[in-house]
This record gives sequence, C-alpha cells and structure tokens, in this order.
Amino acid sequence: MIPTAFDYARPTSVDEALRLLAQADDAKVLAGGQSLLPVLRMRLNAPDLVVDLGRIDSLRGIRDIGGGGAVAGGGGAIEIGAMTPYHEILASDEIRQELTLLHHAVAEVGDPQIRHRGTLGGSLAHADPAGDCGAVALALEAEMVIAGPSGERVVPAADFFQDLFTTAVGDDELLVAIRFPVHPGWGAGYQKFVRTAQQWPVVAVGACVHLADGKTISEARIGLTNMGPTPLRARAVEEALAGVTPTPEAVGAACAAAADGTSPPSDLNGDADYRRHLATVLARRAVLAAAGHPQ
Amino acid sequence: MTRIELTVDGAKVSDDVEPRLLLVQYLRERLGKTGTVIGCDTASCGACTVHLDGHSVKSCNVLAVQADGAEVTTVEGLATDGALHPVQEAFHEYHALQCGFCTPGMIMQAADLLAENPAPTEEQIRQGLEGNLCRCTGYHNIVRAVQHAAGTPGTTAAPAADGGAA
Amino acid sequence: MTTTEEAPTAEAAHDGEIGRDRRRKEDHRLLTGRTRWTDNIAPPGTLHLAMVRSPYAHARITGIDTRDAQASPNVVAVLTGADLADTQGVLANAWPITTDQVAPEHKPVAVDRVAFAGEIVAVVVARSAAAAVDAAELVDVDYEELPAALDLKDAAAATPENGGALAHPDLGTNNSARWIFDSAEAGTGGDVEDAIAAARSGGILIEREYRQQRLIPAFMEPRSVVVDPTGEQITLWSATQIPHITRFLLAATTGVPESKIRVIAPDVGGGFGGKLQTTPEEWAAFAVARRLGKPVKYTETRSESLLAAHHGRDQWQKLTLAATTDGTVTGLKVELLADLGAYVALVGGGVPVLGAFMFNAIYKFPAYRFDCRTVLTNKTWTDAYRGAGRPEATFAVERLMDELAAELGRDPLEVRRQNWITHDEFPFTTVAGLTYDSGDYESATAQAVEAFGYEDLRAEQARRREERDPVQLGIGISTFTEMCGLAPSRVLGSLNYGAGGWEHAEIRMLPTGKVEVTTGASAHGQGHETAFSQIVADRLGVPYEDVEVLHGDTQVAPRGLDTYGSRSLTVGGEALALAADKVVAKAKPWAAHLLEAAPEDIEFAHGKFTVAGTGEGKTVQEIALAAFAAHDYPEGIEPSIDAEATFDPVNFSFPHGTHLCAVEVDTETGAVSLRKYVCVDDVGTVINPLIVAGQVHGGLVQGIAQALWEEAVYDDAGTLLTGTLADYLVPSAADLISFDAAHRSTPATTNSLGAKGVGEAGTIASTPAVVNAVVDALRPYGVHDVRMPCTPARVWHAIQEGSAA
Amino acid sequence: MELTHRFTVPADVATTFAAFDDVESVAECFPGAEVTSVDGDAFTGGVKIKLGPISLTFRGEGEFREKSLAKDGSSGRMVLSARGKDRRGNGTAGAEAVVALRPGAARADGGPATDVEVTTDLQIGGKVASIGRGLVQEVSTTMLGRFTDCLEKKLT
Repeated sequence: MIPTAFDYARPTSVDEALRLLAQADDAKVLAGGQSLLPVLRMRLNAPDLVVDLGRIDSLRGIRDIGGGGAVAGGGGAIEIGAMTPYHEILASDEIRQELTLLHHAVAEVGDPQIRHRGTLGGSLAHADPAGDCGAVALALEAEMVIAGPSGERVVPAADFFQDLFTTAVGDDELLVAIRFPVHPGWGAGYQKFVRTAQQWPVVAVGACVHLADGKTISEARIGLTNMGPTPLRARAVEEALAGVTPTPEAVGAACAAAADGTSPPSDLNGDADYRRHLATVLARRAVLAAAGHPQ
Repeated sequence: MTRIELTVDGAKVSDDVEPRLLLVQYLRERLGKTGTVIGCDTASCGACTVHLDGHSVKSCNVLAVQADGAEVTTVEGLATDGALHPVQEAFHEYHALQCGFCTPGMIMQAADLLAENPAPTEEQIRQGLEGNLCRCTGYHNIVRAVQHAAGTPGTTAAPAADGGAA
Repeated sequence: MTTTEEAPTAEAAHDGEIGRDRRRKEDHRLLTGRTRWTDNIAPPGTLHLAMVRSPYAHARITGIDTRDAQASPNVVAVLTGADLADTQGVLANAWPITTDQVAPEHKPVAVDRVAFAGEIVAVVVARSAAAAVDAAELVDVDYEELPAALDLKDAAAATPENGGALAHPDLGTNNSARWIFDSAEAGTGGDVEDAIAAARSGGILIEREYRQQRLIPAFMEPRSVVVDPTGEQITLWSATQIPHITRFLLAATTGVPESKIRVIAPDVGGGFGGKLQTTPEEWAAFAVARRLGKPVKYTETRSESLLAAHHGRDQWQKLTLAATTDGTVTGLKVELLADLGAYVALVGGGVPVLGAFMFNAIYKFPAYRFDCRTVLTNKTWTDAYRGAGRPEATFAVERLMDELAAELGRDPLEVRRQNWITHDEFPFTTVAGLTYDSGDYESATAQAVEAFGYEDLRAEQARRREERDPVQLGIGISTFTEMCGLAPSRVLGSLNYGAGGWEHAEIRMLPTGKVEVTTGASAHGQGHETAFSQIVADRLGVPYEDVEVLHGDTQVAPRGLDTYGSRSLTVGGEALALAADKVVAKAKPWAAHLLEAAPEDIEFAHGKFTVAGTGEGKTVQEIALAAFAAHDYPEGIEPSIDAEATFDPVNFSFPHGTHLCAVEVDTETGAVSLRKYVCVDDVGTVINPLIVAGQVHGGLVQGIAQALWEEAVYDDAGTLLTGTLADYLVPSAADLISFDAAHRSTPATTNSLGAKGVGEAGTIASTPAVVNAVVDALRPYGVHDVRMPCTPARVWHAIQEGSAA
Repeated sequence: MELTHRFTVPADVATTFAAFDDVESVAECFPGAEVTSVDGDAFTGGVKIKLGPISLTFRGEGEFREKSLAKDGSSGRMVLSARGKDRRGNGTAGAEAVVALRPGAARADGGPATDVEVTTDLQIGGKVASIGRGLVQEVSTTMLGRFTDCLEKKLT
C-alpha cells in the first residue's frame, strides 16, 4: 500500500528544518522512517508535508563531550546525534564500553535491516512506550537537546516523556541530540521479553548498578519499557536495592516492587497482571546481570 | 515530483518520482526490477530486502526519494559475470527455498549478514535473519545454506555493485 | 541445537532418478529474481483495482456515495455490488456435506448486506494502483449495524426465538450442517456409549474440551489477480493453487463458456491451502474486466490478505475417551463445532469431515462416534489450511493419549504401544472405516526414540523436577497418521464432494528428443518440476535434464484437479508414470519396425529398445524423431508416441510418523523454548529426499507455530485484531531450532511409485508434540492443559492456577 | 473496550447536570472535537484524533439517549451515544457514555459536591483497529482520559 500524497522537503540544516516546520500546517518529521513509514502506508496519518532530516549531517555522529556541560556525574558524557542510525551506535566501541546498557538495548531493536535505517533520535521522539531506548535513556539519566525557533534547550529524560507518543518536543521543534552521562564502574543489564524475535517487547527492563567496594549495591537505576503510556523508572526498586548485596534472593526481594506505580496495558501479548509479574522477574535478572558484570 | 538519481545494480538511473513512492515500488514498477517483492505493509517480512549503500534495508520501508544519490543492489544484481553469488549457490545446493517468494530478501539479508560477520554461529545466523519470514522451509535449510556459504570464498567481499560493505 | 543430515536411506544408492537428491530445476529463476509472480504481470493498458471493504462484521448497506471517488484523478469507474449484480456470478461451495446443508448465497461484491469485516462493497478502477487506493478512501458507505454472531458456541446455540445473533438472519439459523459417523451404525465397530458406560463404572474416562484456534495460512506471496479480456479468450492470471477448478467455476457461475476462459497460475508464492479457493477478488476482477473490456489487476496488501483471505482451523472439540484400567482404549466420542465464518467456502464445510476419519489415528479403538456441526458466524470464512481437518483430529487424540497415560501414571509411549496397530496387522480396517494399506509404527517410533535420546531426556527431566529448577523440561510425543493423496473419486462422491479426485498427465515426445510433460497438479513451491522430471526420466530412460514439466496453465495442461491434500505425487505423479508407460508401449511397435524385428523380441531398458540377444537398438528419443518425420512406420498405428493418462486411485494413502519434542519452560516467565525436535516419517517411496526433508521442516514449523504463536483474534465487535504481520506472529529463524528429520519407507500399495505424500505430515504431527511437551513440563505444577497458542502469559497463568488448586 | 473515569465536582447535581447537557461546551474538552450542529438531543460533529504517529478525522453524529435528573437532586443520569467514521474510510468509531451523578460529600467550605462517574464503551472498528498492537485503541483511551481530565478541571 502506498501512503497518501504529501509534499517533501529535504533540508540540509537544522535551521532550515525548523523554518519548514514553523511554516507547515501539518508536517511529519522523517528520521529513519522505520516507524513512520508503516504508519503512512497504513494511512493512519496523512501529513501535508514530510520533512526528511536525512541530509542534515550535523545530526549524525557520536561525540565525546567531556565532563563539562549540563550533564552531571563527573564521568564525562557522550552525545549522540539524533539521526545516528542504530547500527552505527552498535558498531561503536566507545558506546559498548562507556554506555553498555545502551549498547545492549540497541542490539535488540527491531531487526538488522531496521537497525541499518532506524535512528536513536527518531525512536525517542516517536515515544512508543514499547520502544527499547526510552527506558534506557531514563535509566542512564540522559538529556535531550531540543532545537526550536528560539534556540536550543536541554530537557532531562525524566521530563521528556510526557504521555503516550507525547514528548517535550513541540510541533515546531526538533530533537537534535541525546547526551548520556558516563558512569565509570557501573554495570549494565538489559532484559527484553518477546514472544517472537522481531516483536516489540512485551516488557523490557534496563538496569545499571554501581557496586560499592565491588560487593554491595550503592546505587541502581532501573528503566521499564511497556509498563505504561511512557517509559518509567522503577524508583521503588532502586531505593530497595541500595545497600543490598546482590544475591538472587536479595535482589529478587527488592525487585518485587518493580511494578509499583505502573499501569501496564493488556493486549494479545499479555494482560496487565502478567506484565506486572514479568517486570519483577526481568528486573531481577537485569539487576543480577548488571551486578555480575561491572565494567 | 522530486528528481532522484541513483545507481541500481550497477546502472545509473534518474527519474522524477512522487515523494510518496516507496523504494520497492520504484524498483518494481519504474525499473522493472521485479525480483524484489512486497510481502507486507509493516516491515515485518523482509521479502523486499535490498542493499542500500552496502547495507540491507527493507525497501518497502524507505521512500524512493530517500535513496537519492545512493547505490542500490537487488537480488538481480548479485550474480557477477553470470556466476551466482555464493549465497545463491548455497541456497540451491542446500534446498533453502521452496516457493521462492521470500528468497530474494532472504538472500540479500544473508549476504549482508556474512559481510558483517564472515563466520557466524548458528545462533548468530538465526538472529541475523530475524527480520525475514519464510513460510515454506522452516528455516532449517536456510540456516544450513548460510553456514555453508560462510565457508565459501567470495562471500565476505560484497560484490562490486554493492558499493562495499561497511 | 542439533543439525543432523537427512537420512540418506537406501534409495540414495539407487542408480535411477527416483531416490536421488536432485537439486531443484525451479531454483535458478527464483534465486536470481527472474520469477513470474502474478503481480509482475501487466498487459499494456492495465487498470488497477482497489477494494472498498466493510469495517463492520454485520451490517446492512443503506447507501453508497461514489461521486467523490468517481471524480478523483485517474479513476475510470467505481462499481458497487448492485452495478455488478447480474454479471459477477457467485462463489460456489463445492462440498455441501449434507443434502440439507444451509448455505448463504455468496456474492463476490456484497449487494445489500455485509456479513464480515473485510467483505468487499465496491471496486474502484483507476489508471494506477495509487489512484485506485486514493479514490477508494472517498467512497462513502452508510451502514446500519446488525447484531453479529461471533462466538462459535453462542452462534451454534442462537435461534430466532432466543434472540441470539444470526450471521444471516434470513436463514433462521447459524447451523449449516450436522455430520455424524457412528461406528455402531456403520458396522465398523461397537457403540461408544456402551464403552463410556463401562468406563464410567469401572474403567477410566478422560473428558476434555480442546480449542483449535483460528489460524491464518499467511502464504508469503499476497494474492494477486490479473484479467485480460482482450482477444477471443479471457485470460486470468492468479496466485492460486487451483487454476483448473477456478476455470470450471468461473464458467459455471458467470455463464462464460469454459472454452473462452484461460486460467494461468504462474509462479505462486506458497499456498498451504490458503490459495485453495475461488475468491471474491478473482470474481470481481473478472466481472470488471469483462464490463470495461480492459485488462485489470488487483494485488492485495498483507493486511487485506490477513483480513479477507480464508482462515483455517477454528473448532471446539469435546472429547470423551473410554479405557480400561490397564490402559486399553475402548472408545472415543467426538463432538465438534466448526466455525465456517460468514460463508461456506469452496471446501470449507468438508474440512471437519476430513478429520472425522482420523480421530482414531494409529490406534485400534473398538468404538467411535463423531458428531460435528458446522456453524456460520460473522467472521472471515474458513477453509483448508495445511492438513485441513486432520491436524485437528491428530491434536485431539494425541493429547488424549497423553492424558490417559498421565491418569494411569505410565509412560505415554507405552500406552500408545499398547493401543496401536502393529506392523503385521496391515492392511487394517479402522473403526472409522478406512483401510490402512501399510505402515510400521514400531520401527518409526524405535528410530525416533533412539535419535531423540529419550531415556536421557527423561532422566534430565526428573533431575530438574527434583531440583525444582525454574526451567522445567517437557517431552512431547505425537504418533500420527493421516489420510492423504486426496483422490478416490468414488469415495469423494460418497461424501458429497462436488468433484473427482483423479489427476491427469501428458507426455509429448518432441522431435529433438526433449520431453515435454504436462501435469494438472499446479505447484506453488513443492518442486514438481524436479520430482516429476525424476519420475519421467526414470520411466522413459531419458536424461533428467531433457524433461521439461509444464503446469499451471489451463491452455498448456488443460485437464487437472490441482494441488492440495498432499496429492500431487501420489495421484499426479502416478498419472505421469502411467503416461510414461504408455509412451513406451506406443514406441515399441516403432522400435520393432525400425529394427526390423518382431515386437515380442523387443526389450526396453534404460531408455533404449533393443532386439533381444543383439546390441542393436533405438532410444525412445530417436523414435520420437522418427515419429515426427513419420516417413516409415507400421500400418495401423498413429504417427505419434505421445501419451496421456488419468489416474484415479482406489484408496487414500496413509503416511505416518513419530515425532518427539523437548521444550524448556521458564516457569517464572511462562516462556517456552524448543530444545530438541526429532521426527521419523514414513511417507512411502521417496522420489527426492531433499524435497521431502524440506516439506517436513516447513510443515513442522507451521504446526509448531500453531502450538506456540499464531492465532487470529477478533474483538467483541468482530474486528480482526491480528491484522498485520506485526500482530499475527509468524515465527522467524530466530524463534526456531534445527530439526532432526529422518524418514523410513514402507511403500504405499495404491500407486506404482509406492509414494504416500508428505506435504502435510509435519504440520499434522508437530502441534500435539509441542503442546504435549509443554503440559508434560508443567504436570508437577498441577497443569493439565494450556490453550493454544501456549503464550507465555497463558503458561504463566496456568502455573498460577494449577499451583493454587 | 469499557473505560471508567470518576471525579468530583464542587457543585450540586442539578448544576453539574446542566453543565453536561451543554454539548458544545463539553466538546471543547475533547482535543480536536467540534460540534457542527445541535438539534434537540441530537448533534453532529467531528473529531480529529492526532497523537504521535496517528492522525485520523472522524465525522459523525450523536444523541442523548437518556437524560434524567431526580427532582430532589439526589441523582442524575445521562446516556450519550455517538458514532462516526474516519474521513478516509479507514475506520469507524462508536461510543456510548453513561454519566452518573450523585451528591458527593460536602466540601470543606460546606458547599455542595457531585460525584461524577463516566463509563464509556468505546468501539473502534475497521482497518485502523486491526493494526499495530491495538495502537489506535491505546490512542483512543489516552484521548478519552484527557477529555475527562479536562472536564474535571472545567467543572471544578
């Protein structure tokens, strides 16, 4: 099936793209297109204008931006251009070593063909609650760089995801980059549960933990996927894990709270009760993996 | 209409296309490259897989205008000088196709997989083909064919028209 | 995971073609993208169709406003059911299973009422596919919603009096037909009620209800049809399994003479029964092309395919198995509801009847009763899907045998051994009245058990149970048989089927020595061109490479009954073998004449006629040239050695096999993963082991997919929720393992090849093997059943409920 | 798909009832909705559902099937049904909403309060409902939540 007819623009700079968006009535931004094109083909959307970011070179790439800037943590930070395709992120040694959780999650996105085209920024801006990277951005406490008519602003991941398919990016704005603080010495674990390999996750959990003296969890950050209209932090688990020695029993007990405050959907892949249970199991496994393999 | 210029299976082509035209439709309807087929509307089946600038993509999930300036290789451009690509040979030898509808996409993805990982394990082959559905073979012989092709000289070097594998 | 070479078996040593693992002739064009799919075909000036489909499961059409669509750019016509009413014909049901079957009339384009979501209400014709789709969105249809019959059990119980929803209110009932087989009445066995009564008072009674969920065949090539009405004939290309049946029914229902219709099934991308249909889309395209006098084309999208191409399975089975306390089965009662969907499809009503003869499977049940009702609902119609009726039957009986074993606390293999037909009892007439000609269940099972490492896996299972491992191991068994090679015309006639079951073949000996073969069995991935070449090469003694197999075109191969029910080899292949024998017989007088010898002195071997006792001879290919020239040949015979043959077997064929599956069940998440799968199938003589193994692998996965992943789901308004391949879960390579698929051979006695058919075997056998394994893993948790597909959520809930009980 | 929303309004039942009775005012709360005509208890209009990847415009009609307000103000109930179809023919939507009003606990300032319960049976049909993990259903649920949130704010 073919999409409805639309006008097409292919700006070469962010400013040009923003001008196009400002003038347009009903525009859709095309990043990698791996979620947008099926929607257009199904005619669930019929925009007047499609603004293709594919020719804006500045939106692509992985940059070490050092320890300064807005990102806290002291371990430095890595900025990923919004239009960087998954496979480039996956191929980056820097990401594998410094942002292991992101590496794990990106490896699980879609399938190889989708990872060749799909972009990190595109998926975060799409804000599908079943997307792999939203929960990871939350757990890693990433910051979103949003460009708009009046310049750039930086929004913490926690404020970025507002509702189902709804982010802090306005109609006349663009997500241009994602900044990830680097946490040396933290371990990472990603658990994605699917019925078939290329499916969206039924539930996924991303965990990163820091072990004090290599033995006790001093701090943990847990992101949940598809447990509500937006990706979520499992704060209750994070609190319960502080000071815990990561044995399966202790971690399991802490992760019993993984579904607290969530509102998971019920669909053909599982009812809400099942998802709540799954979150506790996957959280335990993700945390144990993270604690067992500190960087 | 938007003007696009690209290289398809080694030949330069240019056309005015509607922006909404999918790459796979451009290949099939405008260029007659009917070896690449359409199996679904949600980028689930992978039957339309081609190489775009050396990487496998689902050509039903890319607009033709997005391929402007790119090099595209379809299953029709995979054989060189009349000799089948090692993956094509292996599919024949190991009976890795039945109705053949998924085959062009499966072959293109397998070729991409081997370009990125010349010596994959069975597990890696299966994961690498997760975006391609086949309804006939149960994948058993497809996996064996790819295992066999992995050991064949010439598999890992992507064909010239491919623009080189990254 | 194991990768095992397919058993080379004794045939590999054969010096002829039969039994050789020839690489396929079909492959080259498929590997290089030179394939001729229907969607690749576009005669000059082809117009494109888009279908406007009903969003409602059941509604009256109160108005269709086509003005905006007509005015849309490049639109040629917008045609409603009313516009086409006189010319579009009807979609026929070829198998009314009872004389009083209730069946609604099925117009290709709905005229005043729609009976399922997805039914066509208008056809837009435009100069491009995009323009047609654009305009289809502008067709404004007003509907008045009607109560929809959706749930199978509710629909079966609905009457005008109780106010239940009726799929077709004018019919006054949803019950289409009731079909009963009772062994006491048929004289093939005892009275099952006696067996049940005895079991109730001092034996074992297993009562279960199983749901065969609705599946979607999901062939990879979406359906496509091109109709060219220019010239003297109307040519219809279609992605169909049944070009011959399509031509016959087009003629019969539209009034166009059959001789004026040519149907071509070019390369067809899979079918699995899903393209064993005459479709509204074909009929509509045919009507539109005739009306406009222009070639037209329609290719469905995947979402249209999932919505409107026929579905399969969808039964409720209520089962009562009676046994003695020593484990001997004394009777089986089957009460079955089958969901037809909104219309009685081509052979849809007969699908459960195909299962009726198979519930007793490989066992010597002394009493049996089968009672089924086919039921109309406001959902997509159902019809054959790989196995058609037999997977449902096999699932039920193989699940029951496991339940019986569990009840007895015995190994399920032992209980099967106790009840099955032994190899020295063939031919064996079953309680369902079929005569199984050959088989050896003991040997197949023994081979499978050994390859599987049955005892080791049972030991591992015990260990994991002991250790309360969160990941439990389950072992599933399925010892199946099926009736296939759908054929004997007299039997089909006795079941009220509308056609015969013969198959036709023709061999044309070309002057250059090439052999042109036509078959009425039209392939869609099965490798007919290869396997049939092997048969002909063997029988005629000509090089395999010299044989060209033509099929799928009613002008090239005018007689045929097409491909389904694992019939191509056993019926179509045999027809070819017979035709080849006729060629040899016809060539013999030529040879005698040319060699100046008496016909009785001529011997034929390896393609050459020789005079006994001399080295002198003529090949059959040389004789073909002589027949072409026809300068010198005996008086009284025709100048041709071409031959044709039609074969109609006297019985079905009965492949069988033993399938063993091990699964790991993560009791924390409910996830089921395949650990090992071993099968030993007896499909009779194997023409090409490579092709046979491929058929088994593919069949296995379709059956496994029913057990674990696939289900067509409707919401309570009759909207299909699994309308894309992102929602209807067809597994990928990453979800599966390699299989250990071997075969044995006890030749069939019903055809000279000894072949039994293999297309459906894997699908029929694997579903119960997997579900038995899942349940086996969970028995310690109090689980006795998990409804298919065994999703992680269902498995997890079953554990919670079982453990709580 | 049945969805229930509950909230409390700082007004008596009769006042709250009157607020609900004003279709045009109520419609303002549904993002993208507009009422094009009102005729007694019947009305016509449209709603543009625009959320993330989805953008669909439904047009249709609705009516109050039932309106009852107890004379003593002890309860109010209205049943509103609406149905429409997507402008592009890709889907249908039908909804029946039951609004039940009961006197709530008196407010801190002693003023009256009304407990509102809105139970909506929402049915999305056609192609849009068949695709992508029930995406459109999820979107509809979200939109309905936003609608009742807005109503709550508007009336309180």
